[in-house]
Parts: sequence; structure tokens; C-alpha cells
Amino acid sequence: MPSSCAVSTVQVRPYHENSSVLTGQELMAQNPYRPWPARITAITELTATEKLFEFRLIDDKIREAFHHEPGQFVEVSIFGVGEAPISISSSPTKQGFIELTIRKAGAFTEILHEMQCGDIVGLRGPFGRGFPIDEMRGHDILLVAGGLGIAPLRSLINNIHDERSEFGKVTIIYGSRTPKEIMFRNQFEMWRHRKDFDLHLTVDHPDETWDGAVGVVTKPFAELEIDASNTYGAVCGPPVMYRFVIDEMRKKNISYDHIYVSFERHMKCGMGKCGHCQIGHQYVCLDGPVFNYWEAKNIQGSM
Amino acid sequence: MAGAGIINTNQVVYRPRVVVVGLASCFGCQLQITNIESHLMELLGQIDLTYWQLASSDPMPQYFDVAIIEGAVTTQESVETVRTLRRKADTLIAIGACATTGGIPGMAGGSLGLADRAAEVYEKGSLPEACGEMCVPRPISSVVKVDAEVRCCPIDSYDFVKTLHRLVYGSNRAQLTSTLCGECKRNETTCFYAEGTLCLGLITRSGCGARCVNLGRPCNGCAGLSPDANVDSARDACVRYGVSVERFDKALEMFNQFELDAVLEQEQAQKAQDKDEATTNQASSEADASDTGSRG
Amino acid sequence: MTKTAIHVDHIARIEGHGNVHLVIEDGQVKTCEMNVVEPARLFESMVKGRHFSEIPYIASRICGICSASHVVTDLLAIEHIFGIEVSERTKALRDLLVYGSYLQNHATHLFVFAAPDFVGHASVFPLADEAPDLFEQALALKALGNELCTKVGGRSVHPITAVVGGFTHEITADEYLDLAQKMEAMIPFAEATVDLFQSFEVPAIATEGDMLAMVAPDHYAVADARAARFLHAGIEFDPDDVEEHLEEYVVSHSAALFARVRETQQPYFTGALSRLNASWTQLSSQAKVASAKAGVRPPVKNPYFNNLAQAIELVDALEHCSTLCRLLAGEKGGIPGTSRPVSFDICAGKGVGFTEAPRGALFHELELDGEGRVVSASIMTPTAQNVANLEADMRQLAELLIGEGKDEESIRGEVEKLVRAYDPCLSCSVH
Amino acid sequence: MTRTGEDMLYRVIEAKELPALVSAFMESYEVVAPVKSGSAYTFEAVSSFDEIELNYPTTIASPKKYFLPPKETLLEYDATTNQVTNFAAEITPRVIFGAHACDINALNRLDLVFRDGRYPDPYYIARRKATLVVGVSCMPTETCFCHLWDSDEARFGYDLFLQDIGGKYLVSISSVEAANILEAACNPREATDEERIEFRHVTRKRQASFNKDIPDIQEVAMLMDAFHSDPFWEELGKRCLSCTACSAVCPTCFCFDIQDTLDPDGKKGHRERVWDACTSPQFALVAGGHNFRPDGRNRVRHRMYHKLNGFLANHNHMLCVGCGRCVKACKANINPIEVLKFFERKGAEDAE
Ligand SMILES: Cc1cc2nc3c(=O)[nH]c(=O)nc-3n(C[C@H](O)[C@H](O)[C@H](O)COP(=O)(O)OP(=O)(O)OC[C@H]3O[C@@H](n4cnc5c(N)ncnc54)[C@H](O)[C@@H]3O)c2cc1C
Ligand code: SF4
Ligand code: SF4
Ligand code: SF4
Repeated sequence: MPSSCAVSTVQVRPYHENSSVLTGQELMAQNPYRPWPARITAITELTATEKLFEFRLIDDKIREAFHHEPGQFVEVSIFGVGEAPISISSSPTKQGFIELTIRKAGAFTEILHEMQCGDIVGLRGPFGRGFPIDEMRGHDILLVAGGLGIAPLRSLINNIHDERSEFGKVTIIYGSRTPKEIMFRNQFEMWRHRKDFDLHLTVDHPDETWDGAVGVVTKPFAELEIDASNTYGAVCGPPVMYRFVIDEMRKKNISYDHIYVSFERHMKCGMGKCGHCQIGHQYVCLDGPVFNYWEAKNIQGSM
Repeated sequence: MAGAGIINTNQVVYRPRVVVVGLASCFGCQLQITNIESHLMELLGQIDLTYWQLASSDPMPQYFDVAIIEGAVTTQESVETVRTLRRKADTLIAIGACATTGGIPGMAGGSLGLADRAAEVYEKGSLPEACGEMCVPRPISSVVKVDAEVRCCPIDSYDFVKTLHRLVYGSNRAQLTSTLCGECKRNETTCFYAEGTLCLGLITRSGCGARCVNLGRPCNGCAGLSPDANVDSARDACVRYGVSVERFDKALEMFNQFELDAVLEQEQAQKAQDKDEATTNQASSEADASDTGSRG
Repeated sequence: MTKTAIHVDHIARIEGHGNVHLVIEDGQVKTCEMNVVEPARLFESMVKGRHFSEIPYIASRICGICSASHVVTDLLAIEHIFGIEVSERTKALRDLLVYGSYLQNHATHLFVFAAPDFVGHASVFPLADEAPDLFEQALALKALGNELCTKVGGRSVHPITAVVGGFTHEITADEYLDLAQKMEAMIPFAEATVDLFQSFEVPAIATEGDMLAMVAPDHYAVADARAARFLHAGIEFDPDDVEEHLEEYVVSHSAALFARVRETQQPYFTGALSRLNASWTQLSSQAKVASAKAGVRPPVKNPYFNNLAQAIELVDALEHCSTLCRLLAGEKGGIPGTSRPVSFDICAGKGVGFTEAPRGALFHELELDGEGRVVSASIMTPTAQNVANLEADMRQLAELLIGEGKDEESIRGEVEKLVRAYDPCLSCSVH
Repeated sequence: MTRTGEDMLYRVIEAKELPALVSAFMESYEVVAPVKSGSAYTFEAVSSFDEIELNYPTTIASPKKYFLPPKETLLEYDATTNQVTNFAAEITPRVIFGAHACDINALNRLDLVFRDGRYPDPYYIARRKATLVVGVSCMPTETCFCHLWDSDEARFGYDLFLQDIGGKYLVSISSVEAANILEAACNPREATDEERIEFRHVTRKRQASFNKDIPDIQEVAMLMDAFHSDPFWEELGKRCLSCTACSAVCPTCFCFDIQDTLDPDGKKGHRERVWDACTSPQFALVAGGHNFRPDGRNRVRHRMYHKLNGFLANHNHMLCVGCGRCVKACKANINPIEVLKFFERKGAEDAE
């Protein structure tokens, strides 16, 4: 810095000095990079590699202002380790708590898996565009999940369940590699028995405990009766799954724009700036992660 | 990876037991660990340094969590040392160019045989027993799996701390393989090629901040060839800027003799493969850009 | 017949890998070997065929702790061959580089390697609790050495900026002044270090070998004189003639070559103690006072006093460097001109570069072809020159201690101490 | 800083008044300007007018670094409690003196992403607000093609713009803050008719001086889509050295990574935003090792696509402003001009 220069560096706080005058929404908006402390209130082991975490935002204002749509995600912070985008697994109808289904996949998620109830993480969000739940009301729903793809779909499923009367027939196809890797099995079974859902569980590799269907997620399509004009489809799973499932849905004549897919990409800011999640000109974090198939088809390099 | 699996989230509950071992090297990287004087005690507070021959006469313990290795593997004996360390440690860190690329000791590999070199240095036929059974100098990773590497010759002290932190506390920071020129642009230094001077930044792994270029010297490649190094394209660039390709190749030997040999081998294999594939469907490479999401 | 075998495998707190084998039979020392097992990296062979510009950079990797000395020595050799005359500023900067490595090396050696011996610890770390002040100041001194090397050479280990003909980068006047002030502030601690090492008790032995050091008529020479002297034999020679006076030979228990005075076939000592003996009168004023106070006046033949000599050199180096820094900053007329590399022509030839590394006389002999590529190289490091003398002193020490009826454990302890007093750098010695 | 053209004022000052203007700025701002550095030019903080090289061809990198620093702390935290301790950002009030039109247009592009839209970026905005931009007219170099993307003139986004009309400057004034300083330091006067004519003259001259070898292909965005699968991208991408130099120098490359760094004590730390680049091999890598853009072909194509098509789709502007910096920075000769030449070749082939 030149010595003749009269100015010195000033400290700017990218947030309001007097936060008490702001609403929760305003607080979050004034610095969207700011993670808000959230306490782990429950941990459920789902499989050997997946756990369901329940969080409660500590700040009252923030907690009350936090609203999400099924399919949206949050950025979870463990300071020193980093941040990771994670889909919200709980339904918007569940107030005050946020559930995340997290697979142990690497550095960040391993540390998270070691955390205990009462520990604090940072949360910011929700980000992205979720499933068009309002549009979906009054229609039949066909949900297809593969593996961890159930994480965002569970939010949708729980939402539908909580407002069951507002939806038509609901069919869920959920495929997993092995029976041990099926998540939320009890919850599904319970609903199946109550005839809330037409549930199809299928595994690639059965073991001695398994008496259900065996095969890929497209297999149950053969026996499905679908009223194409009245159905919304939603798909989430590993990359290879999409093309096959969408083909099946198209064969059943579900319209391009009634089929919804959720994408995953490397993601940092969650706000359409850092560039990592770009596919063509779309930002998965801003324009997605949920896209209808018509949009997705028209993004260069998406499918 | 959170290698040693040491932490309980918000709090360190266990200090990993660490050993530091030197192989064929100049000891500079071990020195660099001590050269962070103002933070040395803080650093030592986070680990249980159970063995460090450079600084202590305590003997090597039976059990430990983290092994830090400096130096290239140049003898049969050190091959064994490295294997033993790998067996005992949860986490193995290679520090410095010697350990990560073979470094300067690696120059003794290459075309001229090791025996011939030894004969040049010692009187013919009188190689001292103390030299042990020599082998082609190589990086640790060519002998055992390495969990983390701290690159450069010598290592940067803070880079070392970062790596240790990554292993002790975990970090989701991406490990970049981009090459050095980007750093020069961030530093806004004039490129050596503009004056027709050879610089190895074109293919050397970034991360050092282009320290040498900042001080007026071209990159010598001590961080090692990037796994994404595009040696062919770099040679073309040399031609475009009037730098001798022969000198470029020769300069690469300085820190990358071992990797260079591997690259050459790979290139040859690739060429053979390309020939095979030339006849098959060309569109196959298009597929990699058109994956959908990756939830599994 | 009683036979005692003392083996110290892997001597700690030295640079590199070495073992001591001492076999005593019936009160007689039968074997006394310094077994240097540092892996050979074959530098002299690997530099062959390479361009001269790369050589200092490669040679630097012989040793991290005296990397600056290796670089400067190679630069001197190359410039000597090409007939390059560098600027006064460049010379001053090179002095700073070499002194910087004295500060680094001596501080590390004295406190991290040697001191634990005298206070009965396995390492320096317990000192951090026992004598936090001392520990902190020792670290600060070492940090200052690093800072000097970093500011002048670009980093603390393996300098970047020193090239044939000059320097590629220089710091600002303000930074020089800041360095000078820091050096001056550190002098009292260096003096205290002299007192500290003076207070340690050491066995009374006197080396029988010769001593070798760089000499100059008018100053305490470390990097710029072209004269070396064997102090006892009184032989003074030009470094270009080093091979006529200094004989290297292979022994099977060491990967390092050994050396002796060719004329007398005697082993010899090189290092701080030799320098002090050779140039005592040219020490800086405060260093001379500190030395006299500690009772160190030439001739000093007890090799244990090498530690003390290093401590005295710390005082000398700080004083000298602060003066240089002030001159480089432009004070007192300054050192005009630049350190930017001068232009030169490449030619074939042979020449020897010579500096006083922290551990003693360092020679690099290079032969270049018409394109500036290395035809042959020979590197004589201080430690390689010292091992033969170390073995002789070790034998003398063991005999003395046996005579005094000391037990195996205390013999082992004293032997290790002696090795460390020599401050050997085995990675250098084997290169 | 104002965005509309209505209140724009034009005045004339003498070239010899510039030092006074710069000094006036220095009273309350750090002044950043083009200076000579080695054989090139860079934007640096200066302490006197004499250091400034106003007649510079282009700089190695753009003034983007003053709005999106290569490394910027977003927050500080305590890892032992896993809580944030501080959000303060250090910001220096600055004047960027001597930005070319392309760089001002580039800033306007960054505004679209970081200032406007759904998530205004508080750090960017604070820097943008604390910075005055003084533009200066230029003549194109061989590698400039800003005119193709309508970026050779800055219509807004600056505080002052100095058009060199030979020994004097026609100044367009667009902020009160700058107007006050200008008026206090210099003697701005109404432009005469001759000066207005001279202004038109130099503008024409600039427009006529662009390198004619750079093909003018206006339908480039559409062609990017049409030739998305052309083997050309393999040829181009195969050369990429994965160095990210292109993005580092580009005034409109804004991708970043967010990284946590612990202090040496392992307890406290800070979260930083650091420049990243889509040409970096790890840019689209996700857990489990899947890389959505695993090779040079995919990465280089993506970068060019974003520059020449993607941003346009979202924001109605080309992202590339044709500053030509990447043309110089890329040692592998990968740049938008090569893409334009490819489309030109394609056009020629079709015509055959
Ligand atoms: C919109 C969205 C929703 C997601 N929902 C869930 C979910 O509900 N449950 C779940 O378990 N996982 C989910 N993920 C994936 C999760 O973010 C990654 O598994 C996690 O970031 C891996 O981090 P890691 O450090 O454990 O793995 P590592 O393999 O150590 O790190 C991978 C590297 O990639 C980076 N990275 C950034 N974004 C991603 C990404 N999207 N995927 C993978 N790596 C990424 C990391 O920062 C790191 O540098 C979702 C991802 C996205 C984009
Ligand atoms: S070639 Fe060297 S000097 Fe040029 S940009 Fe790359 S690293 Fe920097
Ligand atoms: S892509 Fe190249 S020419 Fe276009 S704005 Fe960026 S650096 Fe300039
Ligand atoms: S396109 Fe050029 S500048 Fe960009 S990363 Fe590739 S080689 Fe480097």
C-alpha cells in the first residue's frame, strides 16, 4: 500500500448491526453465506452407511422463518471441515425440525456420522427449486427412487402422506441394491398396510431375508395401471437409472412436463454463483435440483 | 479422508501418535516442519510426536497412528522400512519431492544404470557396504499406498500443517491437479515463455503459489507432474514460443525422472490402444458429458 | 578376556543416518568406527551432462540445512570458470545467505541437537516446559536465521534467488533495516548462549589431527576468500589445488568418503572451531569479547569446544549481518549498484568453489564443456572431511574414559555427545 | 454510481489536469491503476500519478480482483464449538483509475450475478459500493474483439469515463461523488463543437482499428448449440493444459470454491472463497469419484459455452467481453477467437 494514500481499510459487516429489527427472512437474506447454528436432536441409523439426522435451528426467528418445498436442499456446515449440500428429507408439514438423510461418502459426511445428539452444525438454505407440490395436488403420483434418491423423495412422500386426501393414487417404486440397504422400510410398510400407498420395493441382490421383488426399478412398471393424463412422475436415483425410468414413464404416456427429475452436481454456494453445479446454462442449485423432463432434455450436457 | 478417524466432531478427544522418518533426502523437509517456529508448540500440542530421530533420541515405538516419511526409496532396506511403516500406521504421509516424486535423488535413475553411477562416485568396484543394496530411486507411493502427500522441494511449512489438519480433523477441500500457470496469472507475473525462457509450470501441479516465478525464477517442477499434465501440448507450446523441446524434456528429469518414465510408458501404451480404437465407434466419447445426476 | 561392544545404532539428533561401533577388549579399543549409512544419492554422477544453470539448484539438495552454502559454492565454482566478476552487492547478499545458514544451523544444532545432552534429556521438547524463556528465545534465534535466508534467498531451505552472476530478486531497504534491528536485538541472547555452553562440563581431550579453514588477511572469511589453510601443518593453498592437498578415500563401513591431509596423511578437523582458531583476531568486537570471557582463545584443540565456537560465531554472525543489512539499505554510503545477474559468456573450464559452510570447509569442483554442461564434478563436504578425525577423537575419548574406569553407559553417552559436538551432517557427507 | 444515461454529463478537461485529479482521489481512496510490470501491465495500487501508464494496451489480469478477490474471508469460526465468530470483511475504499470499456462491461456482467438477482452477494456489493471506477478510452490491440459483443463502449457501470481527444479528455460523469471530486480538482468545462467532432473522429478510428482477422460471427450462440458435438471440441480440448490461466485473467470468470482453513492451533479458522475455474479438472467432481466433465474436451467446451451462449440465455448478454486476455494467457492457444475461426471454417465448408 502506498504511503501517501490517506485511506485505510475499513471493516464492513455484511449484516445488519442491529439484528433485532430484522425478520428471520431478512436475517437470512442479508448474508446468504451465513450458516445458522442447528442442534442435532435425533439420529436414526438407517443402514450401515446412512443415517437420518434431525436438526433444530437454535435461533427462534430463523427457525420460524425457515420454510421449504420437498426437493429443496440445505448447505450443512461443520467448521474446519467444510460445507455439503444435502436434500431435506422431512416434509414441510413437519414444523420446527429438519431431517436429512446422509450417506457416509467422504470426508465431510464421515465426520457428520460421528456426531452425536446435542452437537451443533451450521445450516443455511433452503436452496433450489423443489417439486411443484401445489401443481401436483389433485393428481395421481408416481414416485421412483433408487438408492439414496429416496432422500429428497421422502420429503415429498411425507408431505403427501400428511395431506393424503389432497392427492389421488400414489405409487412408490423404490429400488435398492440389497435388502439391507433399504431405508425407511418400516415407515413404508406401515403406510402400505394402511393402503395409503401402492408400494413396490425391489432389490438387485436378494438375501435369505428377502421375499419381495427382485430386479431393477423399471420392472414393476409392467403391472402398473396409470392414468397418464392425471399423473405426475418424480425420479431420483443414480445416473444410469434416469434414462430407463423416464423411458418407461414416457411409454405410459406421462407428459414430458409432468415428469420430474432431481439432479446432483458438485455444489458450493447453492445460490447460482460458484459455477460448480452448472449444466449448460442452468444452475442445478438455482434452476433445480428438480427439473421437469422437458427442461432437462433441453440443457446441453444434462442427459 | 479423515484418515486417523481421530476426532469426535466438535472436540479432539485423542491426539494421534506420530512418527517422522527420513529416507534418502536432504532433511530439508523435516527442517521445514521445525521452521514454523511461532506455531511449533501449538502444532505439537495437537499430536503425540512419539518418534522423531532428527530431534529426539527416544526409540521408535511399537504402535503409532500416523507415519510421516521424508525422502526417496533408494535401497532395499528402505523398501522394507516403508512397508513396515505402512503396516503399522493408519495414515501415511509422504512429505517433499523426494518422497512424492522421487525428487532430486530420482535423477540417479533414468538411462544411466545405477551401478554405473555408483562406480563413477566411488572408486571402481569399491562401493562401500554401508551403501546397502541400492535400487532405482522412487517415490513412496510406488511402494505402498500413501494417504496424503505434501509436495514441493522443500515442503511449505503451512502446507504441511494443512495436510496434518486434513488428516486429523477432516476436510472436504478438493485436492487440485491443475497446473501452475493459473497461479502465475493470479500473481500477475509475466510469463517466462514471453521471453523464450523455459519454465516447467505448464505441466507442474499447482499449489505452491508459483513461489519461484514470483522471485524471478522459472519453475523447476518440484511439485511434480500433475496427473492431468498434458506433456504433448506443453511441448507444442515450447515450439510455439521458441523454447527447445529437448531442454524441456531434460529439465523434467530434475524432479520427475520416475514419473517421466511412467508417463512415457503410458504414452506408448495409449498410442497402441488408440490404434486399436481408431476403427471403433467415435461417438463413444460423447457419452461422458451426458450423465444425469449421480444418486446411488 | 573382557570384551565390551558399544553400539549406537541410529544416532539421534544429528542430520542423517549413522551408527557408532566401539569394541573394547581388555581395556583396549579394538574397533572404533563411525558407520555412515546415509543412502547414497550420487550427486556427482547425476549432475553430469546437465546445464550449469541447474547445478546450484541441484547441489542445494545435498543438504537442507546448509543448502545456501552448497548453492553459493557452486555459483563460485561456475563464476570462477567463466571468469565472472559479480557486484559488491551480490557478494554481500551471498555473505548474508551463508551467515543466515550459520544462524539457522548453529541455533538448531546448539539447542535442538546438543543442549539436551547436557541437561539430561532425550529431546529439546522438555525444555519448553522447564525453561520456556530459553526455549522461546532459541526458537526466535532460529526463526531469525530462517527469516534472513527467506528474505535474501526466497525461502529458508533451498534458496531460489541466487543464480550465476547475481540475484533474481531483492527486498526493499525497509526490509533490510527491519532485519538489521532484529539481529541487533538478538545479540544479547547469543552472548547468553556462549555463557550457557561455557558452563557445560566436557571431557578434556585434544584432537591430534590438523585443522582446516578458509583464511583472509583482513576479515573472518566465510564465502569470498580463495585461500585455505591447514593450521598445524601450516600449508596454505588455493582452492583450485584442493586435490593436491586433500586426499579422499573409501572405507567400507561408510557411505561417505573419508579424507586426510595429503602431505601429512593426518586426519583433520574443519568447522567452527577451526575457523575460530584461524581467524580469532578478526571476530567482530562483541564476539571477541564473548569469546575471551568464555576463555576461548586459540589454539583450542578440544573438539567439544566446537559447540562453544558455534555459539561465538552466532554473536559474530549477528553483528556482521546487521552491518551488512544496514549497508544494503543504503546507510553509511551503502553498497551501490545492483545485484541483478551480470551478463557473461559461457566457456569450457575447470574450477573449484570454496566456502565455509556452517560445519566447515566445502569444496565443489566442476568441469564444464563449451556449452556449459558438466563434464565432471567432485564435492567435498565438511562432514566427509571430518569423519576420520572424529573416529580418532572417539578412540582417544574411549581410552580416556576406560582409564577413568567409566562404565559402558557413560562411555556411550560421552561418545554420542562427541559425535554431536562435531555436528555431523551425514546427508551432506554422503550426497 | 448511476445506471441510466439521462443524467450523464459531458465535460472536457486538459490532460495536464489528470495528476491533480488522481491526487484528489488519493485523499480519500486507494488509487488503483495500470502500471508497467516486467514486459506487461497490471492493475496495482499507486502512490503517485507518475506510476500510472494510462496508455496501456491491456493488463495481464482484470480489475475483477478488487471486487472478487482471489481469496476472500467470508467468516471466522471456532471449530471447537462449531460456531461462527465473525463475519466482518475488510474493504478498502478505492478508485480504479483507467479501466477500459471491456472491463467496465465485464463489471456490469458481474453485477448481474452478484448484485442483482435472487441472492445479492453482500461481500461483492460492499466492495462494489466502496469502489469508484474511472474508465479511459483505448485503441484495440491485435487480440481485442470487444466490438463483436458490443462491449467496446461503456454505457454505464462507471463513475467517470475519460475519452482521449488529443491532449484533453472528454469526460462523461455519472456519479455525484466523482463529479464533486472532479470539480474540486480540475477545471471541467463544456465541450466545444470541435471537441465533439473530435470525439466522433476517435470513436470511428477505434472502430476501424480492430483486427480484421478475427471473424465477426454474430450468430455464435446458436452455432455453439448446433456444433455441440463437433470433433472440433476434442481437438481444442485435447490441447488444454488444465492450468486455469484463462479463468484467472478473464474479467468475467467468477466461479469460486469455498474452503475452510484452520489456524495452526487447530481450533480457530476461517472460511474463504477462492477463485476456481471450470477448466480445473476437479471442478465437476463429486463424491464417489464421478466427474461430470472428466476431460479437456468437456471442460473447454463448457467454458466457451458459458462465455458465448449460456450466460446469454440467462442474462441477455454475452459473458465474454472480448478483452483478449485469455488469448495471451493460454499457452495452448485455446480461446474464443479459435472458436470463431472454427465457425468461419464451417461456414466456408458449407458454402462450398
Ligand atoms: C442438491 C444435492 C442434494 C444432495 N442430497 C444429499 C442427501 O440427501 N444425502 C446425502 O448423503 N448426500 C446428498 N448429496 C451429496 C452430498 O452433498 C455429497 O455426498 C457430499 O458433499 C460428499 O462430501 P464428502 O466430503 O463426504 O465426500 P468427499 O468425497 O470427501 O468430497 C467430495 C468433494 O466434492 C465436493 N462436493 C461438492 N458438492 C458435492 C456433491 N454434490 N456431491 C459430492 N461431492 C460434492 C466436496 O466438497 C468435496 O470436495 C446431495 C448433493 C446435492 C448437490
Ligand atoms: S509457463 Fe511458468 S512463468 Fe509462464 S505462466 Fe506457466 S508457470 Fe508461470
Ligand atoms: S473469455 Fe477471454 S476474451 Fe472473453 S472476456 Fe474472458 S478473457 Fe476476455
Ligand atoms: S484453456 Fe488454456 S488457459 Fe485455460 S486451462 Fe486450458 S490451457 Fe490453461
